[in-house]
Formats: sequence, C-alpha cells, structure tokens
Amino acid sequence: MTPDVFLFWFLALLIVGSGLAVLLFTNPVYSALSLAMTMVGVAAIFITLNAYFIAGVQLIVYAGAVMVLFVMVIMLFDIKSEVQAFTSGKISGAMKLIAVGLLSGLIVGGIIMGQKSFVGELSKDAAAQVAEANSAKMKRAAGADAATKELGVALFTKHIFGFEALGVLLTAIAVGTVALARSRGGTHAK
Amino acid sequence: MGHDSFEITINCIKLVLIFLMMVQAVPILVWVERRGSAFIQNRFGPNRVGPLGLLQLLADAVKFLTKEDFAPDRAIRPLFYAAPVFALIPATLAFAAIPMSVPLEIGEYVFKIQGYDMNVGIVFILGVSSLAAYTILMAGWGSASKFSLLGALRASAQVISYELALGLSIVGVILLFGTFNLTEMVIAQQGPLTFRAFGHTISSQFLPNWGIFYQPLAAVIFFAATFAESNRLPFDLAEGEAEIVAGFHTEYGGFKMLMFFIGEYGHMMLGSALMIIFFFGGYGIPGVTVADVRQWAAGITDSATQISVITTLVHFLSFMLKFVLFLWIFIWVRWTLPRFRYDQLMDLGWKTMLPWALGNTILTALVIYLIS
Amino acid sequence: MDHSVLMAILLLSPFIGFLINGVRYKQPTYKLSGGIATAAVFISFICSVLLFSDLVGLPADQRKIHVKFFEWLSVDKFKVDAAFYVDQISGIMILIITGVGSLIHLFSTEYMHHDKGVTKYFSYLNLFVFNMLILVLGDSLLTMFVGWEGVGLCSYLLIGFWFTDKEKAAAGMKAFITNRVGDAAFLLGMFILFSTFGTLNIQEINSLAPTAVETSWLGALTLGTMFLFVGATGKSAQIPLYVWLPDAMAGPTPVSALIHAATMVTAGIYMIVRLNPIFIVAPNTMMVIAIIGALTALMAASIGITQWDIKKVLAYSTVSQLGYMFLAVGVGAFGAGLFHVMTHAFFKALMFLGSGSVIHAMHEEQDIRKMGGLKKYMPITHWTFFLGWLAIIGIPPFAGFFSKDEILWMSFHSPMGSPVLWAVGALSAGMTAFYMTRLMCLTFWGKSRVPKSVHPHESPAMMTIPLVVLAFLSVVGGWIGIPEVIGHTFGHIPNYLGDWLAPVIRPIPNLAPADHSLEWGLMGASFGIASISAFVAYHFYVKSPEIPGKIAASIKPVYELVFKKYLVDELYFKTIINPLVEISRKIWFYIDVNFIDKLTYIIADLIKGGGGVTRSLQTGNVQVYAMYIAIGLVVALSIIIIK
Amino acid sequence: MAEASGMPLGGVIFLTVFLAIFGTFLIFLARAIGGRRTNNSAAKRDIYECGIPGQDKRETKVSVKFYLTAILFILFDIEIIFMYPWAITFRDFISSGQGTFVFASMMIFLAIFIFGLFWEIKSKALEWD
Amino acid sequence: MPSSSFLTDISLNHYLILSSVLFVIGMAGVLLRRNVIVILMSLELMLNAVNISFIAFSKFTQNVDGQIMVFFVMTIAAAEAAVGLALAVAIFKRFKEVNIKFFEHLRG
Repeated sequence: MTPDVFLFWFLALLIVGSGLAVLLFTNPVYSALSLAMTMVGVAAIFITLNAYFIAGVQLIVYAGAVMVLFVMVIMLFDIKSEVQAFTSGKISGAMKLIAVGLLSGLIVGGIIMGQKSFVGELSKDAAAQVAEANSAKMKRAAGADAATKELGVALFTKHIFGFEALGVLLTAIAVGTVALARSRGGTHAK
Repeated sequence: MGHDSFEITINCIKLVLIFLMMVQAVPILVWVERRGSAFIQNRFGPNRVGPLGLLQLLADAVKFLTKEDFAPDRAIRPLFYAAPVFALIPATLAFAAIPMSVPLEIGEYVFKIQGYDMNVGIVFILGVSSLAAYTILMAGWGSASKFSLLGALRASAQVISYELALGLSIVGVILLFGTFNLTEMVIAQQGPLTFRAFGHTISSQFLPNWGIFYQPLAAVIFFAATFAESNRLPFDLAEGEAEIVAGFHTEYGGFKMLMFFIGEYGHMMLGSALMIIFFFGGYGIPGVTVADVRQWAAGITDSATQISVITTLVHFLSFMLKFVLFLWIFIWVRWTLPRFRYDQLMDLGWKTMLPWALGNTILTALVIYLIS
Repeated sequence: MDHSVLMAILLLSPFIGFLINGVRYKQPTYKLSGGIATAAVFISFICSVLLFSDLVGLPADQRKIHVKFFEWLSVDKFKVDAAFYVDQISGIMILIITGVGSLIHLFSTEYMHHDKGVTKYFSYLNLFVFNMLILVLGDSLLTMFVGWEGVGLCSYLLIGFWFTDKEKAAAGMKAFITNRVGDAAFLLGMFILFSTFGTLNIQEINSLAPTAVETSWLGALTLGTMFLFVGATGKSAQIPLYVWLPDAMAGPTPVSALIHAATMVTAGIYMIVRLNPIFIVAPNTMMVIAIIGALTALMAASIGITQWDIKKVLAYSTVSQLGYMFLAVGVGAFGAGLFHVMTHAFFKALMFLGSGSVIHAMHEEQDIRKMGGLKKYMPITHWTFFLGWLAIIGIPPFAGFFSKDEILWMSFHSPMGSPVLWAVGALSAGMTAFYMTRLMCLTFWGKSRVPKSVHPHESPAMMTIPLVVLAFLSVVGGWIGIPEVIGHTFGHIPNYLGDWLAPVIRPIPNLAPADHSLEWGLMGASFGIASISAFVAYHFYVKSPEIPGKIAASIKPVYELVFKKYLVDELYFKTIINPLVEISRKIWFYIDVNFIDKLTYIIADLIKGGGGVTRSLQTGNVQVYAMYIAIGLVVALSIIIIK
Repeated sequence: MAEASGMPLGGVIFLTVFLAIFGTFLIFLARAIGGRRTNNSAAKRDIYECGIPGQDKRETKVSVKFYLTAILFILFDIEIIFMYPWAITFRDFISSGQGTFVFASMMIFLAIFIFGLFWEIKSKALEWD
Repeated sequence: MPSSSFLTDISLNHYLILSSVLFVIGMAGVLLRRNVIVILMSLELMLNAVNISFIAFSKFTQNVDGQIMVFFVMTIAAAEAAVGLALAVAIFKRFKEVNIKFFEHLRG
C-alpha cells in the first residue's frame, strides 16, 4: 500500500464519515462543524488530484468563510438541537429513503458497470491517462505553480465572460443580502 | 511522504521539531513580553526566579499543569474541551509551510528547512489560518457564557474583516513576484535593489532587493492586519477586559488557557515570518547571495555536506534574527498603543484598509502594465 | 490605436453612459444627464470614424476589421464568440447610428428638459445605442440576436416611457408583442440556417452559401431566409406586422427619430443585406420580399395621406419608405437598399426632429389642423424641414432622389423586378410627394390656424443645430451614390457607394446591361409624378383648401377605410385576438368550470375519504418537491442504465 | 498518483493528527495532575459573572451586524480570491501580448467590486455603534 | 469487482463513487432534515460532491476547464449560502422558526 492509496482511503473515510455526521447529528452546531470537517477533507482530496489552487480556495471560501457563516448564524440565533430533527411522515419518509437508496445504488452501480459509457471508457485506460498525466507534469515541473498559471490563463481567456458575470452577481448579492438582513419582517405583519 | 522510510522519518521528526520550537518559543515570548512591558513602563517585571527571572518560565509551566481542570456545569463539554486542542492546529500547520533556510543537502537527500513545501504556499497558509475562526467560535459557544459568546463573535468578525485587507494586500505581492511559492519569493529578493523600467536598469549598491521597497503600502497594511488576525493589541477587542472580561476564554484556565496562548503566539510568529518572507528577503542576507555564502563556506571546509550545513545554518541564523526582531515589534506595539473601540476597529478594516489595499493592487498592476 | 481597444470603446462607451445614468436615474439634472449621454455616443462616433478611416485605408478586398473578445458559448460544435467586425456594410451603419444618434441625443437634451425622468430617458437611449451597435457589429447571428432583442427592449421601454398614460403603455406593449412574433420567426430562421450550415457565424454562412439558385419553396435556404424575413417584418414594420410602428409614436419624438426612423427599424434591411449571399440564391424569398415591400410602401403611403397627426404622417411615411427598402433588397439591389437606409436616416431623422421642434413650440400639440403658417415663427425649423421635404419627395439633387431613383430603376431593370413593381413604387412615390407636401402646407405654409393660447417660437440652439446638420446631410448625402447614368453624363462622377459595397454584395445574376435612354425616361417619369402630385397637393392645401374635403366626401367609403388605416387593427382584433379570447373563455367555461372543477371536487372528496396519505403529496412542502426531483433522477438513471 | 502530491499532504495530515493527539494528551495530563479540588459548590461551577448569578448565553441579545459582516466577508473574499489567478498570470499575459485585455477585464471586475464596496459603505451596512 | 486491485489502484471510478456517496448523503439531508439551515448545509454537501467529480475528471482528462467550473461552482455556492441564510434568518427573526414545514405557510 503506497502512501497515496493510504491517503485516498483515509480521506474518503473521513469525508464520508463526517458527511454522515452532518446528516445524523441532531444538533445543528455539530452538523455544521462536521460539514466544516468534510470541506477540509474535500480540500485534501483536491490536493491528491493535483488541484492545489482549488484546494486552497476550498479552504478559504468554504471552510474559512461559508461554514464560519453557518456556525455564526447558528450560534447567533441560538438554534437549538431539535426534538424532531427528521421529517415525520411515515410514507413520505419511507419514499424519500427509498428514493435515496435507489439513487445511490443506481449511481454507484452505473459507475462500476458503465462499461460503454464515457465514464467507463475513461476509467478503462485510466492507467494510461495517469502515466500521461505524470509525464505532462514532469514537463511543467519547471515552475512550482505552472498548474495554477494554466488555470489563470484559461480563466482569463476562455472563461472571461463567466468571470465578469460572477463579479456582477456577487455585487448584486452583496446589495441584496444587506437589504434582506435589514428588513424588519414583511408587509404582512401577523 | 517521501522516497523511503528514512526520508519519511526525518520529515516527521522535522514537523514535530517545528511544533516543539513553536511551543518552546511561547514561554520565552511570555517572559520577553513581561520583562519588555516592565522595561517600557519603567517597572521590574518578573526577576525573582532564576537569573533575570528566566526560570519564571518553568515555574509558570508547573503552575499551569497543576491547576485544577475546570469546566462550568452548563458548558457543552465536547466543544469546551476540543476548542483548545484545535487552537494549536491552524497556526502550526501554517507555520510549518514557512521556509526558514536554504535546503540541507546530505548525500543524495535534500531536506528543506520547512515542514512541507506546498507549491501554492500563500493560498495554503491563508486557507489554513482562516480555520482559526472555528476555535474561537467553538470556545465561545462551548463555554455557555454570554461573555464568551460575545467575545467569540467579536473576535471572529474582527478576524474575518481583516482577512479581506490581508488577502488583498497580498495580491500586490503576488503581482510583484508572479508566484505563490514562498521559496521562490525569497529567491527573487536576493541581490541588490534593482528597478527595471522602460528598458533601463537602476541598481542600488547598498540596499537589498526586498519587497518592502516595491510594496511599502502593502507591507503596512499586511502588518496591521496580522495584528488583528492574531488578536493582539491594539486590536484585542475580543478580550477587552473592561467590556467582556476575557472574551472567548473567560471560562478557561490552567493548561487549556496555555494552549490558547500557544495558538495566539503561533499566529504572531506566522505573521512575523510572512512579513519577513514577503517584504524583508526571507532567510536571505542583505548584500550577500546564497552562492556567496556557499563559496565562503567552501573556503573553510571541503566536505560538501559540511558546506551545505554551514550555509543552511548561516541563513537560518539570518532568518531567526529578523524573526526575533519582528516578534519584538509585536510586543513593543502592544505596550505602546492603546486599544481601539470596536466601531473604530471595523471602520479601519472595512473603510480604510480595504480601499487602500485595493488602491495598492490597482497601482501595482498599472505600474507593472506600464513599464513592461 | 489598437483595433480591439477602439472596438471596445465604441461598444462600451454608450454602455457606461447607460450605467452612469442608470444608477442616478432619479436625478432631474437634464444638462448633466444629457451631456453624459451625448458624450458617450459622441465618443462612439469618433471611434466609428477612426475605424471607418482604417477600413478605407485597407485594400478593397480585405476591408474587414475583426475583433474577438472572448469565447461566449461552446457546446460541442456549436461555438459562438463575443466577436465583432466592421466591414463595408456595418461600417456605414455604425457611422449612421452613432452620428445621427449623437445629434438626436443633443436634441433630446433640450427637448426633454422639463421631464422628470430625463436621466432615465437618457440611460435607455444609451442602452439602445449599445444594443444597436451589438446588432450591427455582431459576427454571428446569435450576437446579432442579442442586439436584436436588446433594441426591442429599449424600444418598448421608450415607447412606454410615459407609462402613466395607459394608452402609451399599451402602445409599448403592442410594439413588444408584435416584435415577439417576428423574433420567434427570426429564431426559427436561425435554427434552420444552423442545421444547414452548422454555424451561426455570418461570415462563414456567407462563404458557405451555395452559388446555385434554390428554386424549391421548401428548400432549407428558402425556408430559413423566409423565416428571417418574417423576423425582419416585425422589426422593420412591414405587412403584416407593421401595426406597432404608428402606435410607437407615443414615445418622445427624438425616440421616434432615432429608433423608429433612423436606426432600429432598418435592422431588418440591414440583416438581409448582411446575409445577401444566401438571400440572392433564394429567389422565392426575394420575390416575397419585393412584393411585401411594394405593397407596404403603397398602403402606408395611402394611409399617410389621410392622417392629421404630424407624427402619424411621418410614421406611415417611415413604413412606406421601409417598404421601398424591402422592395430594393427584394429585387436584389442590396446596395440601393442600404443607400436608402442611409439617406432615409438623414432626412427622416431630420423631419422627426423638425416635428419635435414644432410640437415643442406648439406645447405638445400634434394635430396639423391646428397649425399652419409656422414659417414665420420658426424659420430655422421651417427651412431645414423644407430641405428634408425636398429630399424625401425626390427632387434632384437632394439625397432622397438618388436612392429612391436607384430603387425604382432596379425594380424595373433587375431580372427579379418587373414593370408592375416599378409602377407600384412610382405610384407610392407620388403619394409620398402628395402627403409630404400636404404636411408641409398644413404645418408651415398657408394661413395660421394656431389657437390664440399658443405662442409658437423658434426652438433653442441645442435643438436647431442637429436640424441644420441633418439638413446639410439630407442635401449632400445622396452624392456618394450617384447612379452611373447620371455620373456618365456629367463627367464621370464615380458611384462611390456602389464601388465601396461591391466586394461584399453578390451581384444580381443575369443582369442585363443598362439601357441609358430607358433609365432617363423612367427617372423623368418618377420625377414627373412626384412633382405633379406635390404641385397638386400645394394647390389643394394652400390655394384652395376646400377641395380635399370635397374629394373626401365624394369618395367617403374609401376615404373612411383609408383613414381608419384599412381597419387592420380591427381586423387583427376580430380575427386573431378576439377569437383567441373567446376560445379561451369557452375552454375555461366548458372544460375548466364544468369538467375539471367538477373532477377536482370528486378527487378532493376521494382524498378526504382516503385520509392524509395522499394529501401529504400536495402540500407546499419543499422537501416533497425535492423528493419528486430525486424520483425523477432515479427513473432517468435507470433508463440510462437499462439501455 | 504522483509522489509529489503525497508528500506535502502527508506531512500536513501527519502534523494535524499529531497535534490532535498531542493536544488531547495534554488535556488529559493536566486533568490527571491538576486533579479535583474538594470545593465543589454550585456557585463555583456556575459560569463567570461579577457577583450575581451567572447569565446563560441564551438570554443574550446579539447584534445582527456580526452575521451581516460575515456575509459581506464571504462575498468580498471570493472577489479577492478571483484576483489571485490574475495576479499570478498577469506578467505572463503581458509578455504574451494579451496584457491590455486582461488588465482591462480585471479593471472592470474591480470597478464592480469598488461599486459594491462603496454602496455598502454608503448604505451604512458597515456602521457599528 | 471489489478485489485487491480495487483497494490499491486508485482510479477515476474511486473518486466518482466517493463523489456519488457524498452526493447521496447530501440529498438525504435535504430530503429528511427539518431544519432549514441544515438543509442548506446539505445542499453545500451535494455541491461539494459534484466538485469532487469535476476535479477528478479534470485530472483524468488533463483539462483545466473542470477546475474553473469548480471555481465557479464555489462562487455560486457561497452566494447561494449567503442569500439562503439571509432569507432563513429574516424568517427566523420574524417568526422564530426554522422548521421547513413551517415555510409552507409562507406561500401566497
């Protein structure tokens, strides 16, 4: 077992475990902290996939900002652990569980058995791909952040429109949330 | 983690050593802080235990260890106990990514004098240190005390507000060096100060090629923001005694308190180290390049290993010198400036430092764009 | 300067103007807002001139400035870039848009000064210019469509600018909905072209266009071009979708000048000219275009004779002139169509602005029966309007003469034209001369019928300067396209416009060499018709004003029909809108009330009987909806896997 | 998977696990050494307060500003993160001749950013009192 | 299928399965939990799961577009969290309620 394989399984267990914890904790504070842990695990998974910059962004944005906001809101408004954390309807609950179970089975089954699909094609010669990837990496090993630069170049040429649009979106949301947070309830006072 | 078990072992030991170094630095810093504050305020400070009061460190440690382990009844125990443990992690993880000297070459092995070389150094450090907010929130919530909660909310709001100015001031630095990697930044700062513009090269003989000469504004903003990030005076609103007792660690005592201290001083060390790397040439020595040092070492001994050891040691010494200097500045400022009011703090962060950092970024980009 | 920078400034300058004025839309500072907006468009104009001069500097067969900003969409083979290009056709268009546009902005500054929403007005106007530029410059049909929709939006906003007036808001709505019909057709045309050529890039489509003529009515090209033409009838107000344009006069007069005379309404013609290689090989479409164009020209001109509202007259005149342009492109004379677009932009913008000046002076009075004799009150407006009048009725050597005459000649001479088309064109030219003279007489000449309470006055300089500039252009604008026959006679004056456009316009196949004497004859005939009807009109409305009333009375039914605009609006209401409403009402009553409602009662009872089991499916619970999504996903995935 | 990816990550994970274990060990050590005192009154075990019965956090009213600040932080933080790839590639773009375009597009982005920032300042969303 | 090679050869499939498992956990959270804030968190979990597969594809096809897509997804997710929380908090402040069942009353 090479260190990389060990890392993958370790992180996979961590992610799935803390993901389940999000689902199962009845106290929202613990849910949020588990989610933060999942985010950190996902960031680590990104590093094993050589997406260093994205891993850093995952840490800064998700773990460092979004989840802090969640935790802060839960603490600020003192949202307690619930007596009844899960939906109660027996039939709808059962249907939901069945849907979830079926979906998970289908996706996993589809991935494993999908020989004809794109995924199957891709995973069949995954070894060759990895070899190629490694050789490609050797080539650009010259600069430490060549991969990040590649990302930057693609972002500012091919995806420039999305980039600008997101800028507008973020500003719009900054304005909108302030308005929302300020509102003292709706016009239909009860 | 490495090519063979020997390297893996060495790397693990290295990491533990870095952590122990940080832990050891904390009592020393506490002592310096107490003596320094006494010096600034014309008092004596701790001077009874041992020479110059140096053994006070030991006495403190023993005292912390023998304190009663205490948690209030209403506290949420898992969070209450986990918070101080987590307090150690972000600062240490980030600090371990700091290159402290040139790599050591022993035979075929190359050991970097840093915990690990994340190739997106800055982004990794920012990401990891942004996790520090959880510690604060966990402690504040877990204590079940209103002072703790208020302190935690204040502290985390302050930390995230200044993270903006911090992150933005670094953009100028990245623009300057064109890399995220800390080692490459240090290498870029070697040699004499050289400006290149419009095909001319202006070189100064006596000034080093440090970032501070290119990014003075970013340096000021960055330094100020690190004060806020590590909750130090003049930005220690999280524990403004007059308002909210001791902030988020109101309910903590004994060894748990010490662990928070380690985290806090860890942030301070991280700030100093980053300051050195971005703006003061890292482990580089002004006026001399690494090659010069290696040549000088070759004059003393013939063994390649010894040359490498000497070079590494010299640069480590240079790094430590600057490091200690900045830590002293941290302490010095603490005992010189008064505390801000909370609204002033937020105003400074959002309405002064953020726009100025933005202006610095635009200016840097403009200058780079125009001269090349 | 770099072309990409020029292009970026050209496009972004009005957009930035829009943003600035849009952000401060409540401010009533008309000078500042107008100044910003005018400056924004004027900067664009300068960029256009620079680009155009660069274009002139290039060799004739490489006259194209292409700027790609970024890749916009990329789905498999479907790639669209945010790219723009200036060539001979779009070069002329951007000059018109920004040049005439900045004059109209200048005019608006004074015209709108007492309106509270002046800043909002200018932000819309700038947005319009931005969208129009995108329409004109876009290098793919999709980019063009973005502008196409954008100008539609601005047109809607500006027609309904005084939306507190219900009628005006309704006019905006009408324009919007009518345009939607056209836009749907445009989209269909786009799809057909994409499935035929595999690209939406205009240049690629043009280079891929076959040379062989497609004779089938159901061929891909014929269908595609036909749908595009239907789209164009919406935007350019042709039969059957012209009804919105006269109502669009509800907007401020400068808007009518800019959008509904000079620029937006010519977008349809522009589109056809830009895609001329594929239109020319679809003769069936061309025939339809020519017939529709000629009919529109005739019909709108006849309505124009009977209208009393100064702006309505001009509106029908615009529809009629647009019909001319379609006639031109329909017979394959794309250059002539574009030429008329240009000259029409000059004189029609001039006339609209002149009417704006009149309306301004008359304190928002638009009925020409209450005007008359304004010549002595408003000399500048009168003289500029006079020049515009000369241009539109086709008196040589004013701008309108050359373009109109070229269209008429081509409709006779081109293998796709016919003497009938020429006759219709000439007849509507005569009508144009008649109603324009009528307008002139009733407004400026003759006895004053101005009410005592109104004191007309000349407009301030800010309004008259654009008039003077446009009048100048109306005089000289035609000289760049002097037809070969005249140029030949008067010492080899070249047809600058024809030569300029030659590389991008496919020549008409099987064009016989021109017979000069015939051309002179036809030219004389059309000139004669125009001057006779102008004279008749002068006689009717100045010398003996009682005659028109008598004539109208003697042919009352016809007059009524024409006066009521051939009852087209009523027809649409009768045949389309009312039946739709009626059918919906019937459906509502029989199916909804009697059937579905009853059914739901039964179902509701069943549910009540069955207890809360199924009821939980019908709550507004978000999670249940999410569950439906999940179940849908399960089904979709199982289908994929089973396959 | 490449060696290079494992190495720093392995170090990070090792250090994290080590710190967690070490910290827990310290907590237990302090517990073991410090022990329990005999005084175990309710007043001692209550949360801190100056002489009156301790108040639980649940009765505390907290300003909504904290959470507003956090939201604004997220949005601005992302905008700053977007500048990082730009900053690192800017010189490359200049040397490949696309400098003007990339510079202009970032300036547009920054203009939007500045607009947002000044709107927030103007709308007093950042006022603390 | 599960064999020694499944344990030791980490391929694209492993990442995809990890991603889908996480996705399903997130979906279960959305479907089953009652607290609006936890539901929002579960949504973040689902988005993260999708990000994993994006990055995995990006690596195994050597195409940087996947990473950019993740960058965008993160931005949108953060924006969504901001707005979602602002709404939840606005409702909480008004009605002291975070149960999703309660939100049914907000219609019409």
